[in-house]
Amino acid sequence: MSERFEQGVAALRRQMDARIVSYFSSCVHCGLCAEACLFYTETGDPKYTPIHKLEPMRKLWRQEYTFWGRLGVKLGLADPLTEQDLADWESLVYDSCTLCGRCSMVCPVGNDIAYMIRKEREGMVAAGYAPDGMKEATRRALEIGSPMGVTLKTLQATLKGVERNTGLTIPVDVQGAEYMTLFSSMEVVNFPEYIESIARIFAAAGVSWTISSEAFEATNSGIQIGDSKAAGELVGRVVSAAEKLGVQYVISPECGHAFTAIRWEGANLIGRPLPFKVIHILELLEQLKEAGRLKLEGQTDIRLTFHDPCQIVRRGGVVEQPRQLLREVAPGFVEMRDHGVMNWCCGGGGGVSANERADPLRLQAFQRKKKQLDELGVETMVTACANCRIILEEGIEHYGMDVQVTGLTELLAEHLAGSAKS
Amino acid sequence: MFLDFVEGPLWYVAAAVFLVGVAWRLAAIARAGLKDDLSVPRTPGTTGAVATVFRRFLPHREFMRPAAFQMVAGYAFHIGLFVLVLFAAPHVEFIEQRILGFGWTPAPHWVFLLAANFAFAGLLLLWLRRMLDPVLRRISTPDDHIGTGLTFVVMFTGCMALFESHDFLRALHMLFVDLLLIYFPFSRLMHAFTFIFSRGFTGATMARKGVSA
Amino acid sequence: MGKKSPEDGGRRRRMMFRAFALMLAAVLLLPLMPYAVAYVGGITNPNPGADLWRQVRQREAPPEVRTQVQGVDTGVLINARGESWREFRMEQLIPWSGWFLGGMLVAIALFYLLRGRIRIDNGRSGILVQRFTVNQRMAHWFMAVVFTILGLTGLVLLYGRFVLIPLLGPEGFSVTAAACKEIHNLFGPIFPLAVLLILFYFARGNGFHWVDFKWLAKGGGLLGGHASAGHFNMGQKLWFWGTLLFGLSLVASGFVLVFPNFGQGRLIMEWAHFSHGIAAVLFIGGAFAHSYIGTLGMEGALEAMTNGYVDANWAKEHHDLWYAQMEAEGKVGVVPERGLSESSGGPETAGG
Amino acid sequence: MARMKFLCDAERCIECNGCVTACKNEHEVPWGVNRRRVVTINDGEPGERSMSVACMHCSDAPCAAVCPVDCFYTTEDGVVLHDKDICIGCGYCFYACPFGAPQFPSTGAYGSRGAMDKCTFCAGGPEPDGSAEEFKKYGRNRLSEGRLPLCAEMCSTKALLAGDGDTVSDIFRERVTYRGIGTLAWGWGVAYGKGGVRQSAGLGGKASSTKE
Repeated sequence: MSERFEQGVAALRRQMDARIVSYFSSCVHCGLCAEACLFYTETGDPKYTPIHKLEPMRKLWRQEYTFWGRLGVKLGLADPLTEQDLADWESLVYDSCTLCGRCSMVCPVGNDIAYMIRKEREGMVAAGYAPDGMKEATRRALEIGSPMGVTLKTLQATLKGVERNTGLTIPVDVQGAEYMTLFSSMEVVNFPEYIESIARIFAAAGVSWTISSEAFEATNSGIQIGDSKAAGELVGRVVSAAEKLGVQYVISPECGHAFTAIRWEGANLIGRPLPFKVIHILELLEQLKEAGRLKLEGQTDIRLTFHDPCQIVRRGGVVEQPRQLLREVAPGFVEMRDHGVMNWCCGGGGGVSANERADPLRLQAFQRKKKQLDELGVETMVTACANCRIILEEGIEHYGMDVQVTGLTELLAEHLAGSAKS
Repeated sequence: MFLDFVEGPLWYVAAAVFLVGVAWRLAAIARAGLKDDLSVPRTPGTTGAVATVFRRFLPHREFMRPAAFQMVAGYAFHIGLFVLVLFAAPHVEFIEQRILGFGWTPAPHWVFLLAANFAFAGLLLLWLRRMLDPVLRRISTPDDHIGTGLTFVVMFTGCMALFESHDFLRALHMLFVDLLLIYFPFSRLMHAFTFIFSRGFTGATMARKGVSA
Repeated sequence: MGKKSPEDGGRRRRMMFRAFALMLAAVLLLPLMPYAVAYVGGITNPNPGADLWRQVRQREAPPEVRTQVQGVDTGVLINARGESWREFRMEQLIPWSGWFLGGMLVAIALFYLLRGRIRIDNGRSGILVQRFTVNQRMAHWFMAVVFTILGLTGLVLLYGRFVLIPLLGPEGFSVTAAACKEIHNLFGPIFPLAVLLILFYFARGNGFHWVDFKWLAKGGGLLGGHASAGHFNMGQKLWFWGTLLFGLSLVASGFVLVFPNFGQGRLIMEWAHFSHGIAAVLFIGGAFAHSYIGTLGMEGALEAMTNGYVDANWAKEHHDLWYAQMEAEGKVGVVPERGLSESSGGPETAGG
Repeated sequence: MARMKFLCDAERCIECNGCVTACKNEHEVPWGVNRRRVVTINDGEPGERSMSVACMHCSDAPCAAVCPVDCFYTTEDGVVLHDKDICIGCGYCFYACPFGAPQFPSTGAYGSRGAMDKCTFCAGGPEPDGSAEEFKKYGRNRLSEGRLPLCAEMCSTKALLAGDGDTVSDIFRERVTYRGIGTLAWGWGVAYGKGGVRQSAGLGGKASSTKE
């Protein structure tokens, strides 16, 4: 037994809290979670049943928390958790789970399966069984500051472009600003429109905000790969930057897991309450609109739908805000059949997008979103997560569909009252 | 004397194993501990926990169709079993005389029949699906089959003893009841108790996030 | 009271009594002769109760009677049909059904000896075609389990007196029979659900076509050359419709018998018993043949009902028209749902 | 050997139900069970007849023939009895019996049929004669005490006769002989009637109408 494996088992054992023990005690193997998982519904392969992905962790639970398991392993009747199990399950745990949590919504005994997989990954990564793509991303995040390798320089270059396009000054390292914003690397690299949009909106709404040059990265690879230490380190950077600038709020951008990472796991990862409030950009925009500070004008008459980013909506609790904002500017807004907290994942969350070997499976799973879109027949899809957006665009291209994807914040910025662009 | 044994010593042993075992399993959950959630909640977790314990009795509207079979068969079985266990006349009598010292009105004959039929049909369908559906075949463990089988045998022998004229049949039923009680704490049957915790934990977490789970 | 006297002694005494009574009656009636003579053309001194008692004894239309005792059929003085029911059960149903079921088993055994197991002539191709969905298989096995439970318990009640009492003794058999009766009564009401599920999941494809009669003419391939068949052949179709027919008659008669507390009289119960017994025996006999051909009798047939897939060569040989259709629809060789075999093995590596 | 038989003289029975009451009281039969009943034919019409019916203790008992668990047996005295410990309450004896004698108490826990109950000719069951257990299951065992069934003993008109078939038939035969034709007192029709015997007896029918 390798030392790495021992570490993995130890890490896995540390995850066994009351929740997980009760979850495993309750599971009756009814198989309903399979029907909730897009990797199962789109492949028909029973190995993608969510609870089956937890087999290594279940084995450990069995041999430590159940009578028969203990006895069986001691007598050599039951097979204990082995390194081979971890090796066998690596692809199931990382390639075929986006931590979207749809299974957690349907479990009749109430098991939070996504939570369990998130915890199982702690053991997997400690034992060294994680996809190279995600390991690399985590390494880059720790060493460079961003999973995509975006450095301050890259940001500055992007910000320059943003300033040029908007004619606004982007506040960086402003002491005492009310809000500190974070971005996901993808926004910096692929969707600077987002940065332009919030700059315009904040300028129009008179929001006091800033970017920290020390911590501008919102994403947290540690969360995805399941490495609490790394995740804590990444959250810690944001916390210290925010403390330095003395901000009241930290804005989580249009990125799914980034919101979960700081809003719901952040305090737990650093072991103390956050010295600021975390607010999602959509929550903030909705508040601004309600307060009358965000004035919108004009409406788009195209039929469009909203793709719920799992980590923001189902796992983040920002359910109604995007819908209220959308209705302001798009009377043609229609919902997909399963939406809100029961939406279907794009297929690229939970680190799957950073895991190249999962691409074919992910594209297969995308058929679920394709069916939903075909059913509605819309040509525009709004979302609020840069990762979702990339995955959706890839899927749309792969299946040769004619659908445009746009960010919600951008859409709102286009309808900003007196906006130069509209 | 077979009856005396299964209703006497073995019954006390079984009941003790059941009680101690269930307590031990619940204690294991408590012992595993739970760290305080330091994040700022949107809505209180406690009310969410209670709400989810009840809300999960029905699937989400969007999930009604995929869950239709499990819901129909599952409820047929569970409600039927509930009525059988608590309201069958001999059970009420047993509870009154051997356990609580007081009883209640047993279910009338037709309710009993209906409950038994629902329970048998539901359990059989659920078990068959476990043996035939690829997903369930993949995730099922021996425990699932033993637990289901034992429950089936207990129900079956219970019905065999319905005529109430042969002590042997009553003893046979009691024997399997004792076995089931002894097996219970070490098996999936624990979900009868732990589902409250599972739903509660998930409900609390999700309520903190502002999502009704 | 006295000891049992020999049979002929009783008869002799009875005859003596009759003779004596006759003589006595003659002597006593003699004084009445004048009256009889006086009423020539009228009736000859009848017992006025005679008509009444004749009527009571009549099997067709017993007179209406009244009683203070409330209950089922308390107003029937003579249960005229009881005797014919007894004859049916004891002298027809039990012996004839015994011959029939035993004969079925013998016929199946002979068939096996003569024909042997029907093999897949061209061997297995390794290519699979889905034959039955999960729901169809569930409906089938649900019916199978309920049918077996009801059939076994029913047969115990039918033949137990002759077969099991010698083995178990009266007390032992009483325990068995009591248990069987309760199980039979309890599972009875589940049977309609099984029939409904069968109807719902198997009705499609069970309509009759011309090809089915050709199949029948060729004895399903036993008599002459290959017999074409669609998804179901004539034998299966007849079995399906037989299941419905027998099933419904069993359900209807069973409900009459299982709930004696709705005040239905013996007449209805006896009729229900006729149809219940006949349908059950025919159904069970059919089930013997069905189970044989589905398991031991034919290679490659059982898996259609266990994992839902059959070998392409099996399909070609037994259901060629269906196979051709599946082929045309591109449904042959579709990789089956994985995980058919193992329940807890390690997973195959994920795609990519 | 004696064969115990009941015989009810319909010409004497006055439908007082005394036999039914006596039986219920003597054997403490459960509610809903009537081992004996009195039926009346043509109730309220001229020619009405009543008779008391219970198990007739057939020589070739159909109930015993059809019983799936073979729980019936005939005693030395020709009384048809059954073993309630073996009976499964299937009801087949009730289908086969010409007289509707078998009764099924719905006192089981589920209101379903319990073990069959019927007239024992006051001869108890397979348990030891006169034991408490026998009484509980089958009622009083009078025969073992040398007494005849209470219903017959209580019959006020002595319509219901019980005892050795030979003796009973003797008594009946004697009655028939003395009674002459039916209920008609000797010579009634001649003395008061015009339309003949049947009409004067209040019996309509073909014979009298042709006479008219």
